[in-house]
Amino acid sequence: DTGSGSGDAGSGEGGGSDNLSITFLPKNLGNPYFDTSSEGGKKAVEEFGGTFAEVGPAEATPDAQVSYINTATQQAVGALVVSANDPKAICDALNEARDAGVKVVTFDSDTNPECRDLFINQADSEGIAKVQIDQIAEQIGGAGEIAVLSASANATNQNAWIELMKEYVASDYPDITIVETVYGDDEDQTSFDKTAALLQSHPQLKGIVSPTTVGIAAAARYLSTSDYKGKVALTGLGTPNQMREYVEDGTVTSFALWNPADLGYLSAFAAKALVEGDITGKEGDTFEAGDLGEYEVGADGVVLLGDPFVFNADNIGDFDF
Amino acid sequence: MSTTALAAPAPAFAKKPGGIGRARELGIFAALVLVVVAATVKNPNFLFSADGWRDLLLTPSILVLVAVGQAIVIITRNVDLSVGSVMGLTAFLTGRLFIDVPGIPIPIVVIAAVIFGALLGLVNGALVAFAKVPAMVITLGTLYAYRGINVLWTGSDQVHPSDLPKDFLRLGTQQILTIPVLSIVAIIVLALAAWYMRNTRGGREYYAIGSDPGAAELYGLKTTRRVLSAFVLSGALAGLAGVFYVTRYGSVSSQVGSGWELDAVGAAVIGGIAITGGVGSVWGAAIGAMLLMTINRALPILGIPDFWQRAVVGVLIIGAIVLDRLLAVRQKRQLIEARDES
Amino acid sequence: MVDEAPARSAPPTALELHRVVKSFGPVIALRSGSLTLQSRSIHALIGENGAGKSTLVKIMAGLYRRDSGDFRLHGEDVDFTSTAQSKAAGIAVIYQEPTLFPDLSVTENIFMGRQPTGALGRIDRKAMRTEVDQIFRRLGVALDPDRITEGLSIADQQIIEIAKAISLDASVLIMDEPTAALSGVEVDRLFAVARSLRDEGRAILFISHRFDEVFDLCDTVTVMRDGAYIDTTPIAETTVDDLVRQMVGRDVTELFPKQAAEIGEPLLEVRGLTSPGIFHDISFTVRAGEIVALAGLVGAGRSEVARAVFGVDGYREGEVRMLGAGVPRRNPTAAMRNGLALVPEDRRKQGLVIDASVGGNITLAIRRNLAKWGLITTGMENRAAKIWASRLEVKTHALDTVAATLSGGNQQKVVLAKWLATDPRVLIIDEPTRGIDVGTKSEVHRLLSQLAGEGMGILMISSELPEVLGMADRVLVMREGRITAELDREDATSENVMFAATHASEQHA
Amino acid sequence: MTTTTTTSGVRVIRDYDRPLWRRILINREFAIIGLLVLVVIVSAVSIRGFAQPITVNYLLLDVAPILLIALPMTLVMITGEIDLSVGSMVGLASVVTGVLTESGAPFEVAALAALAVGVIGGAFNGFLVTVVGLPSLAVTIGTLALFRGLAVGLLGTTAVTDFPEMWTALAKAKIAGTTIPYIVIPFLILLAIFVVVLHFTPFGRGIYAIGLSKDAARFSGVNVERTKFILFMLSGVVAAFAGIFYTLRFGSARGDNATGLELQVIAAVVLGGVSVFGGRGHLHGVVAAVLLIGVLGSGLRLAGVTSDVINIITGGLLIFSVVAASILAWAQRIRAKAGPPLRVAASPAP
Ligand SMILES: Nc1ncnc2c1ncn2[C@@H]1O[C@H](COP(=O)(O)OP(=O)(O)OP(=O)(O)O)[C@@H](O)[C@H]1O
Ligand SMILES: Nc1ncnc2c1ncn2[C@@H]1O[C@H](COP(=O)(O)OP(=O)(O)OP(=O)(O)O)[C@@H](O)[C@H]1O
Ligand SMILES: [Mg+2]
Ligand SMILES: [Mg+2]
Repeated sequence: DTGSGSGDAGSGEGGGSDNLSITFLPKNLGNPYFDTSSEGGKKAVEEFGGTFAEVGPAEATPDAQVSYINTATQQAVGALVVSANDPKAICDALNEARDAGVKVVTFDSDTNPECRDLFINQADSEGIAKVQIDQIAEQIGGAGEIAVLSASANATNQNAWIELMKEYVASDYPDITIVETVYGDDEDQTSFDKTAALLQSHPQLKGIVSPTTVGIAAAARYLSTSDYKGKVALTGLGTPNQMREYVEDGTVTSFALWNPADLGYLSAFAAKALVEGDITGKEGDTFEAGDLGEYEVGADGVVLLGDPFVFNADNIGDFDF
Repeated sequence: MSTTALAAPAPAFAKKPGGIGRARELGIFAALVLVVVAATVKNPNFLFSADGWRDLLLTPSILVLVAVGQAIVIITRNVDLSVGSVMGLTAFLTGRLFIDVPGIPIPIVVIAAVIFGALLGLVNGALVAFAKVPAMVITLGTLYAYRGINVLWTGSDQVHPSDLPKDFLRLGTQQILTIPVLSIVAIIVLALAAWYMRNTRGGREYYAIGSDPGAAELYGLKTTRRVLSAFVLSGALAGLAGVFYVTRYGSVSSQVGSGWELDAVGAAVIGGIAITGGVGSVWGAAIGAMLLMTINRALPILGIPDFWQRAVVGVLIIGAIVLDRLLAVRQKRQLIEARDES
Repeated sequence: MVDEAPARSAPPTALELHRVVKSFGPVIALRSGSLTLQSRSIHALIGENGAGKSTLVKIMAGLYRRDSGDFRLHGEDVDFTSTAQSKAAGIAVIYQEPTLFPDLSVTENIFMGRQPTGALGRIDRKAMRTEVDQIFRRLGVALDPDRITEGLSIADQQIIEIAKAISLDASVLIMDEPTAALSGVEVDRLFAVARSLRDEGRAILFISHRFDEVFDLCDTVTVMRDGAYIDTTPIAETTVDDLVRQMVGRDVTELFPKQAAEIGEPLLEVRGLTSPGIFHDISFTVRAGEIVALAGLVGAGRSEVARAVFGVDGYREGEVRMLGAGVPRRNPTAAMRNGLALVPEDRRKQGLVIDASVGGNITLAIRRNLAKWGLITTGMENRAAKIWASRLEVKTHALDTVAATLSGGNQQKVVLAKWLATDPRVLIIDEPTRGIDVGTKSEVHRLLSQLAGEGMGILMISSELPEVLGMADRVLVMREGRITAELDREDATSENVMFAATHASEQHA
Repeated sequence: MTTTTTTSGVRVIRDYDRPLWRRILINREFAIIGLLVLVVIVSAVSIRGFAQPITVNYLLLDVAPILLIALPMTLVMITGEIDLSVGSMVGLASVVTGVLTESGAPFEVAALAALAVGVIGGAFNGFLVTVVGLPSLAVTIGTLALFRGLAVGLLGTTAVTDFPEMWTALAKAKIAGTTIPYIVIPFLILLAIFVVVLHFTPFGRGIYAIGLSKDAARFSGVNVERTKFILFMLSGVVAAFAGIFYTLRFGSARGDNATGLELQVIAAVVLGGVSVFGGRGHLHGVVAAVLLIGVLGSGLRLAGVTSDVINIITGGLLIFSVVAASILAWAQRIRAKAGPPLRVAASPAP
């Protein structure tokens, strides 16, 4: 039963409905990271014959997301795949959607666990924190001042990672100090100017970690045009297309990321499994995710995509997203 | 004889019209110097490192362009809230041209972006000038509409630095005698605009229209054409700013320039342009723009925590206009009281 | 009677309007306006407020387009669609209300749009300056050409308008009540200039409500009534009475109908009022039933005193008392509560909310008293407004008509209505009859007299000496911010007033 | 009422130039309300999922902050001023509520404190505009940054999410038997108050007079400064109230709450027929305009239209709303073949 699942099930009950209309709601539109994840989701939905839609606000705010969640509820879509702008603020709206029979999958950035059926985690937070710190430590020789350039001050996932990074640095790299965390609000220009300010206010700075794709690209752009190029290390989470230039010109040695397309792809299949009643989000449930194979639901309804992947000059040519 | 009314020569009390205006710009300029000095004392790199010096000049250039256009529009007693959106669209156009027309010469792209910006400004200007409706409403409308078109057009096709010619990207940081090229362009534009506004009929007519639109009509000035041209100019400068943005920041999302309208208006107002039109100079607006951007960069240096920076910017904006006002009031009172001595 | 303007023999016809019609929506401003201006001649245009004089001017200026009728300039049919066209065709206009750019300098105001330019279109400031100095010398004006026009008195603004028109070097010069805000010396200089322009061969149209000026200056006079041409006669062949009859359609009684009134207790007492740079040590008393005139030169600071007394402006020292009770400073509401009212000098900007309705304007000052339980409705306003509008015979289409569309005289009546509605004990009235026609003027004077007779105290600021002498029980003369003389009705002769107004200034200068 | 009678020679002046029906038909508010009704009907018929009771709930919750803030904004704009700091005030009030609640204060106390912050913030704007005499556009661009900066500074990266269940539930609760949220009740009360104040009190008459001519208002005994001061304070306190509602509705106090709300409010107020030059406008037009923008957005989202297109439509509507009158006048002129319009009226500042 495919294709026709566009949502005739106006009052879709929970459990085994076949309403395969799946709506992706990223943090905001026009963000290359989410463009890629939505493409992955679309690919998956087309594979299993559902209807795909992507909606979202222009700016990454929770209130704007709520309007879209409400709309999805009114439309009685089969499942909603969300990257949360706030763990709490969109909770009630999501629960209302679930009460109306919409399955809710979060990806990339989670809400509180009680507001969704599943969270598709790109990589576990410890792993993400660890891989970034390990790289910067390697690049600066295990000692010195580093700073963090984050997204917005309230970004759930970034804040969690930064906390874990601090802990990891404290325990494993006593010679490294994180001197400051600044927020570029996931805007090119703000991130760019904050980088410049960081470099000036901390003359001893050895490295910058930017756990956001917008931030790392802006920081790389600034570094590549400044005297600090090659002197201050930069790593974090970025997409190969954005970073190719800087890896090739030597501004950046390596950075990490999972494949956002895979993340979207997996999220779509998880949504399908929920809609069709194959899984309920309990720990131990397993489901088939097309090309990616089989996945198991872990504690708290979290599904782990895999380990982050480290890109460097040797392998970046193999990727195009 | 019936009506022998009373009369005497009107009192002549001399006050230079430029006096107050120039003092205003000086005050803002002093504030700018103060910020730079404070930041440099705290951290000499702010001024005395190659990057610091370059950024000091480079960072404000983009806003200077937008603020100059905005200033001219405000002087005609209008306002252009769409500049941020215009900038976003032209920035994306710049990127697209390089991607879609491989090998396209840079000057052609610059000209195309400026013309595109001017066209967007023309839409604003035509609506305001012909329909004779408040500019604030029209440009608030195009602020939304242009941004919407931008998001629609961009879709998921962002522009990355790797899409752009190296020569073009290099322009963003290139320096001549340590002065960044972009700053030189901005200064030339500023000087031309300032000269035009001060020394030509056209420039003075902008002031006249803003000072009293009704009187301008009675004088037989070409109000419609002037208002139109102010918006076209503002659009064109925002277009140029869009190109600047791309060379400087390298990547273009659909949100380029969002929120810049308030910065541009803020810069003009801080620089002594009266929001009611007819008063101020583009120099003032440019200094206002430099002050805003420099404060933003100086605060982290001065050790103001990231989160409080916006609050400090707010205080400084308010401080600047309050100070300006107090000085103006005092000067005016002195002028009046000086009559007693005369 | 309503017929063509008789063609004059000798000088060539410069400009000709014939049966021009202009209406604004339901309002017919001009039913049949005709006018013929000869070169080398000064032509007067007179008529009651609202007769359509200014409308005719604006049609000549290209500001309005006529609905029908002929308009010929130097024998050719013309149809201006903008003021720029009329200017280019050689018509210079001084509008009834000064229209200057407040933020620009006097010089720029005079030359805006036609500044002399040099290379690259650069404005030649020096040439501009030289020409201004020349014009100002000719007009005998001592105004700083570099100051901005913001804050200039209406008189100074009017002078700039005149300078502007003269500098245009036009073949037709139209002046719509240029003297309304001027007095003596300026008027004389203006007339001298006008005569020399005439002798150079230009055609001049002069609009005024002051007959002595018309007879003094003009060669021919055209009378209008109710939007229509009535008659044109050489000035030598007519008299004031004839003109008045043609204007009003009836005889007008005595111009200054001063009634004897019982002078009672002191109402308004001003003691030692000082505001540095503006006025000093101003003290006077206004008693019940008394009309006190505040005379003086233009710029003497009379309006400023009025504004300070009423609380619109502050003052540094001194006090204002009404009926023995102190009036707080800088608080017009309190002044109103104490029985003060002020009809200000600039009716378009200060007297009226010009874009609001006639009804709204009349009831604005009494809105609090009108309210029941703190609430007010349009119905309540209209009822109150109607009483006063009818009493003062305001000519308006309806109460919701926008005040801006009324003629100057009717606007003044609306302002008067508004303040009389507050039932004041003391009425301060600044230039009560500026720009008001004879008929209305005598009505206003009668009204003031009558109000004084009923026990109201009136402080009247006026630049018209006959008005001052005709109306006042007592005359205060101000010079450069100080009261220099206080004259009783018997002592108040034009010589005495003039002496007090100018005397010390000669020592000073 | 609209007859011209002549009794004993005295001319009786009519109250109105035009009959009642023409005055209603040609006014701006009528057009907006008509458009609102039209959009509701068209959406209900043609967009699936629109004609259901829950739509009302979502719609009202979404527009509630804008509705609330638009009330004082209308008054402020009629005096010819503007308050761009309202969005930031929503954020600041939200943060103040959050910070105090988190530090152990009862929610009620925290909310009162937030309202107090609203009063103070509004008074600050009012002080700068009236006492110091600065243009409100400039002042509130400054406080837009200041209030937002304080909000972000106070809370940093955290978001306070711990609010009493009772209050968060109330913020979203529906009035028994309907899908109408409770927030409508305080809104209606405020609306009633503002309508009476603006349209039926001497104070309201003063507000219009100030907008049309500050000088003439002052000469007529209108206390221009006090009036504006009060309005800015009202604007602050209502924005703070909206901030508390906002916090409760999302159960989350964040420094960046309601960023950019000011332009949405102003767009709605202007669409509702309030002149940015001051002196003109009515509350019913503004309320209709807020609802119109809300319904359009909700309908278009349901129809699968993306946010960019909604922005384009909102912007276009705003432009059309002011240009329409000119187009109409122009068309009429063409038909009447009359000369150009009057060109004397001077327009004040933007
Ligand atoms: N723009 C307008 N809209 C509507 N009515 C107007 C307009 N301008 C003038 N009128 C009306 O046309 C008539 C003639 O006005 P006009 O200003 O020409 O009179 P006037 O003779 O100059 O009077 P005054 O001596 O008072 O200046 C008046 O009834 C006036 O109300
Ligand atoms: N001593 C002075 N020196 C210079 N300017 C002055 C002086 N006194 C008054 N002025 C200015 O002259 C102008 C006229 O003042 P004001 O209106 O009080 O005079 P007035 O006596 O009422 O004259 P008018 O007949 O024009 O109403 C004002 O702009 C005032 O600021
Ligand atoms: Mg007239
Ligand atoms: Mg005066």
